[in-house]
Amino acid sequence: MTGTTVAPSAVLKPDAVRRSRLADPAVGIWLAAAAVIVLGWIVVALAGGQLLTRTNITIILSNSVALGLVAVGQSLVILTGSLDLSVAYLISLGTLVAAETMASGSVLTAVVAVLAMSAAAGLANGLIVTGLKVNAFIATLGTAFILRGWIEDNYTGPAGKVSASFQHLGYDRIGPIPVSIFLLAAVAAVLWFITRRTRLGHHMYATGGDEHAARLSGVRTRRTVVIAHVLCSLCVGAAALFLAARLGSGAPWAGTEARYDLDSIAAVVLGGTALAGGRGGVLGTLGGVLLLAVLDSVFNQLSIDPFFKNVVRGVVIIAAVALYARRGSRRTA
Amino acid sequence: MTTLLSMQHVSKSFLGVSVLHDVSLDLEAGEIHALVGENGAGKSTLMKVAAGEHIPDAGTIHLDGTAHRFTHPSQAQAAGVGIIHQEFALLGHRTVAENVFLGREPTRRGLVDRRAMEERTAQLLAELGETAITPRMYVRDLSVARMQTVEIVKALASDVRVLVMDEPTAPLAEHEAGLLHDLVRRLAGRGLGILYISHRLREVFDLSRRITVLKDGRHVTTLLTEQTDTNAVVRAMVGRELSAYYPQRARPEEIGDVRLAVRGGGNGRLSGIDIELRAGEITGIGGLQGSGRTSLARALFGDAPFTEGTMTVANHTLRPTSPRQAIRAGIALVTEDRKAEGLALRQSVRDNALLVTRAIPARGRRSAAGSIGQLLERVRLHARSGDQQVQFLSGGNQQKVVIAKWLAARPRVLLFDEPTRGVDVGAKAAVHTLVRELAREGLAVLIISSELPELIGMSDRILVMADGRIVGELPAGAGEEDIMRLATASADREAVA
Amino acid sequence: MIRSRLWAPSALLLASALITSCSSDIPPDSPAGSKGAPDSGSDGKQSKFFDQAEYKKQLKLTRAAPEGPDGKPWEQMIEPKMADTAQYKKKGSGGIHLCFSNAGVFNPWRQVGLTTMKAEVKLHKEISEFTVLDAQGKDDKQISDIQELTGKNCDALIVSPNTTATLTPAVKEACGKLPVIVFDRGVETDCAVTFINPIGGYGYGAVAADFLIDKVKPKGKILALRISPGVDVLENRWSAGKAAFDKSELDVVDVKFTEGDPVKTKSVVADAISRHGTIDGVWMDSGATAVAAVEAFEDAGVDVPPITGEDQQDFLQAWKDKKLTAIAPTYPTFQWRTPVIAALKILDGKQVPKKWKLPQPTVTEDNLDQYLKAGMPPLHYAMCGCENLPGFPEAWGKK
Amino acid sequence: MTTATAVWRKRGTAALGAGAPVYALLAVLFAALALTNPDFYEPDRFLAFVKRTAPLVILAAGQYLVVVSGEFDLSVGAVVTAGVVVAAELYGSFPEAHWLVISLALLLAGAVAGLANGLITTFLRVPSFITTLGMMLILEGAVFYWAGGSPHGVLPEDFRILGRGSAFGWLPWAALACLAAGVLAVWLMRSDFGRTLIATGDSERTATLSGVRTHRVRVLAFVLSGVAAALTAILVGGFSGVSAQAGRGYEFEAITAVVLGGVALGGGRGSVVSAMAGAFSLQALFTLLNLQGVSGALESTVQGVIVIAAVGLGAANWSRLRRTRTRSSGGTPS
Repeated sequence: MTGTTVAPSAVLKPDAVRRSRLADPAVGIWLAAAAVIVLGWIVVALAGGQLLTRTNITIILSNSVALGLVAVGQSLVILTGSLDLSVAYLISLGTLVAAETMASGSVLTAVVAVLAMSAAAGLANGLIVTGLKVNAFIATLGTAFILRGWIEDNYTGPAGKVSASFQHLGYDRIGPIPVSIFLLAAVAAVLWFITRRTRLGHHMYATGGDEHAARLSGVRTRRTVVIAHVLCSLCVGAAALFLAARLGSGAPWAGTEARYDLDSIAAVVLGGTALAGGRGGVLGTLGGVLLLAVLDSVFNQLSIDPFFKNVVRGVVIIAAVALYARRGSRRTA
Repeated sequence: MTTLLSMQHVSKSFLGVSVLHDVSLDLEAGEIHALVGENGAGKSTLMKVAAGEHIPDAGTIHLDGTAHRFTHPSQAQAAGVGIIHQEFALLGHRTVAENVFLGREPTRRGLVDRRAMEERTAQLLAELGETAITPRMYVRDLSVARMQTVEIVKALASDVRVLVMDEPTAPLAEHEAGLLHDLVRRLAGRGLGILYISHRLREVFDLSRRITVLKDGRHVTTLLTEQTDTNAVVRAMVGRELSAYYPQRARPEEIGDVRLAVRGGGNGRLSGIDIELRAGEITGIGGLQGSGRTSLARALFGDAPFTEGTMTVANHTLRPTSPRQAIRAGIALVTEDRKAEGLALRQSVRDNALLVTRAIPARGRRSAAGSIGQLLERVRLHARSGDQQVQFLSGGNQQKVVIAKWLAARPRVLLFDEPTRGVDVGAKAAVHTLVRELAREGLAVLIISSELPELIGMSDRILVMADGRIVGELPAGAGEEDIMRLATASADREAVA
Repeated sequence: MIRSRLWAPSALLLASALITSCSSDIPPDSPAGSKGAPDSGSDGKQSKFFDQAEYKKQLKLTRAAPEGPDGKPWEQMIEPKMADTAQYKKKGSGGIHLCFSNAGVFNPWRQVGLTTMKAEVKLHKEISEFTVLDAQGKDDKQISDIQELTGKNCDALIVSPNTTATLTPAVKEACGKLPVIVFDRGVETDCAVTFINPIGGYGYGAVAADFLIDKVKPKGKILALRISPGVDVLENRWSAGKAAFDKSELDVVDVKFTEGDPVKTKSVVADAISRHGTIDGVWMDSGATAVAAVEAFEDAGVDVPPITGEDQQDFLQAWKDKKLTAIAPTYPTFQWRTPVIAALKILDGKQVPKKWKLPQPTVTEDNLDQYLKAGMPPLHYAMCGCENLPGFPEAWGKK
Repeated sequence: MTTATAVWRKRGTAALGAGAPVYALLAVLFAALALTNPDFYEPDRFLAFVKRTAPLVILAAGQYLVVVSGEFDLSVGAVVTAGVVVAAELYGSFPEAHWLVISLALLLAGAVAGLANGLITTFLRVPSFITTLGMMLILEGAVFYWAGGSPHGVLPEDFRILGRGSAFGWLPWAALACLAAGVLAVWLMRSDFGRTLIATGDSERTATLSGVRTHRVRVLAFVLSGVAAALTAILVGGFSGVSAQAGRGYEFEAITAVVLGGVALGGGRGSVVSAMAGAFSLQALFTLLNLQGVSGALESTVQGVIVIAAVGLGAANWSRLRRTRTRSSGGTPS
């Protein structure tokens, strides 16, 4: 599973560079999302509905926020060649901590507390993966179990109370645009910046691409992985804060019932990030999230059986990735 | 000359097994210092200690007289020690510039400065006279030789003063090796100290000022190149004279009828291939890297099949479109990249040796499974037992396992792509003898080699390739010059690849 | 040059646009919730869900006689305080558009309930459109769903909240726009026109516990099986049960979570038996895994002790076939009919109780046969009051 | 690779075979069980334990085949749930159906699901993590869509006998099934198929060039995993009857078990026996926690810690190997 073996093609293709830029999945997924919007609009219109009303746009966007925040964080970890299955429980715990701290203390302390806790969780994940050399899948699954036990042992239901001022994050909007979108945008922008413009970002791609090669080139691969995990968990913390603001209190199942763990991974891969790491980026992930949100809204409009939704989701995810595989092969062929 | 790098009394052991024992070595500015020794002699370990990839148990490392204790490659780099590994440390999905500056990205106001990165890369490439590579190309699109160049640029970019090169010419063809040699000399000319590991004694003698010989983790001797000769060095390496390097060639009566023939074979990379492989004969394929030698082997083996022309195997018309078909037809291919394509590294010797017969349980698998012992004996494999994982074997023994794997399948035609790459001198001879024996038993053998002495020494006749065609045939014992002349006749057109 | 000249005004324009269009869907004030205390095992202290007053009230209600038509428990109400609904009377004629935000159909109870509700809707010709949005158990989605429905010109909105606390803001928001009917789980606001639910968790838990206290000899070992922590309704059931047991002679030796998974249930019971030698009574906070528990005793070669379950078909069947000593307090699925009825009353300007308490019948030895209907699917809930609804029994899965 | 380093690496390996940690863990857990409640080893109690564990063991064996070939199968949980629901549905429609027919139908269905996983993963080159994740959504969705939310039929006794009943009155059929599956798996891994499967997981390229039909081999692994999941469904359905969430969480438990058994995610290393031992230790752990009366809530915490610790322990011994492995796959130009 580690690294990409460098397979040199005997004949150098001068246009390879340009084509590989064109074949960038990030572009593809946004086009796909656009297509889904258009198609959805038509279908819903035929069903006598209206997809792009003010409310729906608001809803589509605010539904993208939570998953979006988690997914962009997740894409960092996956880029670096790792994985995080503990996000769902971390969100739940985050909402609880947020709500409870706010019930007693100030909003600021709550935000700090949540982010601090998330960072700690991320640090733990990172250290277990790099230090104990436990496969990320198992390591984060383990931390997920640990968090779960902690939650179930300490909380018997919704707890805490989010101060009214903070709930603006969950409910305010500018025209049809929920303010929470700006939170997502800001976080995504920062992460995009980190991955593309900073050394850390380059090292993430390197570590994900070929851990050994990166290390030989003097990259502190372990440190990179740990940082990636911390950043991811911080995003999860942000998602938790948003959900807390939206739910008005902490909920022990806020993260798990929405399956944020698997959904975020799905969104990341949908966005064209290679599960093996080393390729992809934050922008694609956002596209993936939007696509899923639009699909959901369309299903709502057509009031499709919830069970059938899952079928479609599954098909979409597989089909998309299959498409990427084809592209990739055509490029390196 | 001033001493640049000095390693004194270095020892290193893993889990109590000593790999390096009290080895001392020093390197002067502007010196090319060759390091030779059989596989397992501890060359690589020593180099890795120098480059900060291993932390020595004992001993000191001085650079310009100041003591260092590296715990991570980046520290060694910062101190000015660069290393080029046999296996490239390159990222296929990143650009040349990104690779060159990996781990040392230049920054402006905390941000990576792509501009600077690409300009500097271009500049360095220009200095090396490398025009075909541009900083924005993806490494995955480059040829091996060019990757090698990128590796060197990578080292230079961190303006190292000591450059460690671990068998840099192993993947290169003669004339590319030639270019590399010039490059290395120029670097030395600039005052860099170069530690040069190689199995190719000839280039060692061409290049180096001094030669240090290691054996079983101990320092045997350090000789001034002009005051010694090949035999002396080989003696120091293996502790014995290697009298006859290559076994007897085939006598005419030993050469039988045609086992495999291609007429007008061609595909994306090959064209107009006419070739006949005869029982008992070893046919050598010469040519430059990328001239289509490997492509030919892969085509014959059905891995990258011919798309045109006719092919007959043992008088049956058959153009294999998959390795499986080829194997069924009695063709076997010993690939050049043993670790990635020849072996399942974490499986036992037995499992590897039986892989083919298990994949295709057709002819004589029972006996193969039963006679695994004889099989290993047959290839003179000194494996502790058939249960040992092949990743623990030396390069030579690994190669023997690969050969055993094919012998178990009872092939009629045996294709070797770089049969002795990364194999130490002692094992080389063994492999050569084995290959000749197989020919004597009536197999048709084809050998591709970048090492001209090996090619000439082993082949009963030599076909030279260029541009995906066979450009000429030479009789046994042809000179290196003849081969190079044919191979480079169209070298200018061969520039890409 | 040009760009710079254009920049300032356009920015101003944008800014002003934003300010003017800036708005908030946030409700006036926000919900309350309180710290979840560690879940208590069988020691004295009660979980945060225990509300002495409410507990007493419910016990009283269980004894009170419901008003309303006999044999139609879904139209009955206990100690109602009527609220005037004139302001909601639907002007003009034309079909009624009823909307329903469902927490989800993630368990058979909700399956039966939804089927029942849909059938109820069929009964009323005046309902021209019935829109259901399913939140698949996601609070966040249900909030959006409610927002979406309020924008769908529904005449009335029925909400079955996924969570008490977290849905409060959204429901408040909806209350401002149209008549809202909340049922099953409550929300922490009384802005809804009516809140429909059966007597509640305390009643359920108490009935079950009292049954065991009555049937099991003193000092008997009780095993309490719970689905999972944190679900308020279930927490109430347990805290009531616990309150009863604490007063009694019985000894609750184990409180275990089964996650509604029969496999886990069987393991838990089997382990409990081997750990405590014997188990003299089983208290369950819901019937989902009752049968599994019964089988666990059989498999262990032990007689099945007195056990409490729910009105789930498979349990009633086992009860009858195996002649168990059992009782099945219910959280009746017929409550899914009431919201539709209430909605029509409201839109007609008729009075409805502010808090519409439905009776909470219990299945006992005596009336077992009345509720056990042959051929119904194993996960069907008998207390659905759906026998005379259109499509019965096929729509409820009888094969 | 130097012969000297070879020596110490070999010792390292010999010291702890792939599965060693898991057997230690298993021994410790069983010892703990013996101490905390002695009659755990009374035949019927122990057999009950085996019966309860059988489904996970079979699931782990199937998962092993996929993992050792370098892939994942996250869909097994969904297959189990689907299996139980489908069985109930079928009985709802054909109450008189013979249990053998239904069982075979399930096994067939499992095989088909596995086949789909395999074909998508190999021929469409979709990472198996995604393929099976999608399959999970599809199966759960489709089955409940079909059943309208919850199954309609009852599982009759004759169908449930395999999961619940015992042969000769004392030996649970489940235990026999488990044993049979184990023997079959071991035989399979010694067969040509097994060896080529591991080789494929170790180095697909090498396998291909040695004439292995790697696609076919992998697909077969997925199919077998699907069948194992279906068999699990039969046992679970039999053990505890109709349920709408029979297989919930099984996918992670199975993978955890396999990894506990020292099988490397990524393929090419580990034995099926230790994978099944992993399943046993996992179930033993649950039982121990139950018998210790650990608060239901805390169980998962303990489980998480132990899993990480055990795997970490295993990993520590492999760290060196892992390095060489990354190197050999680290871009040797061909």
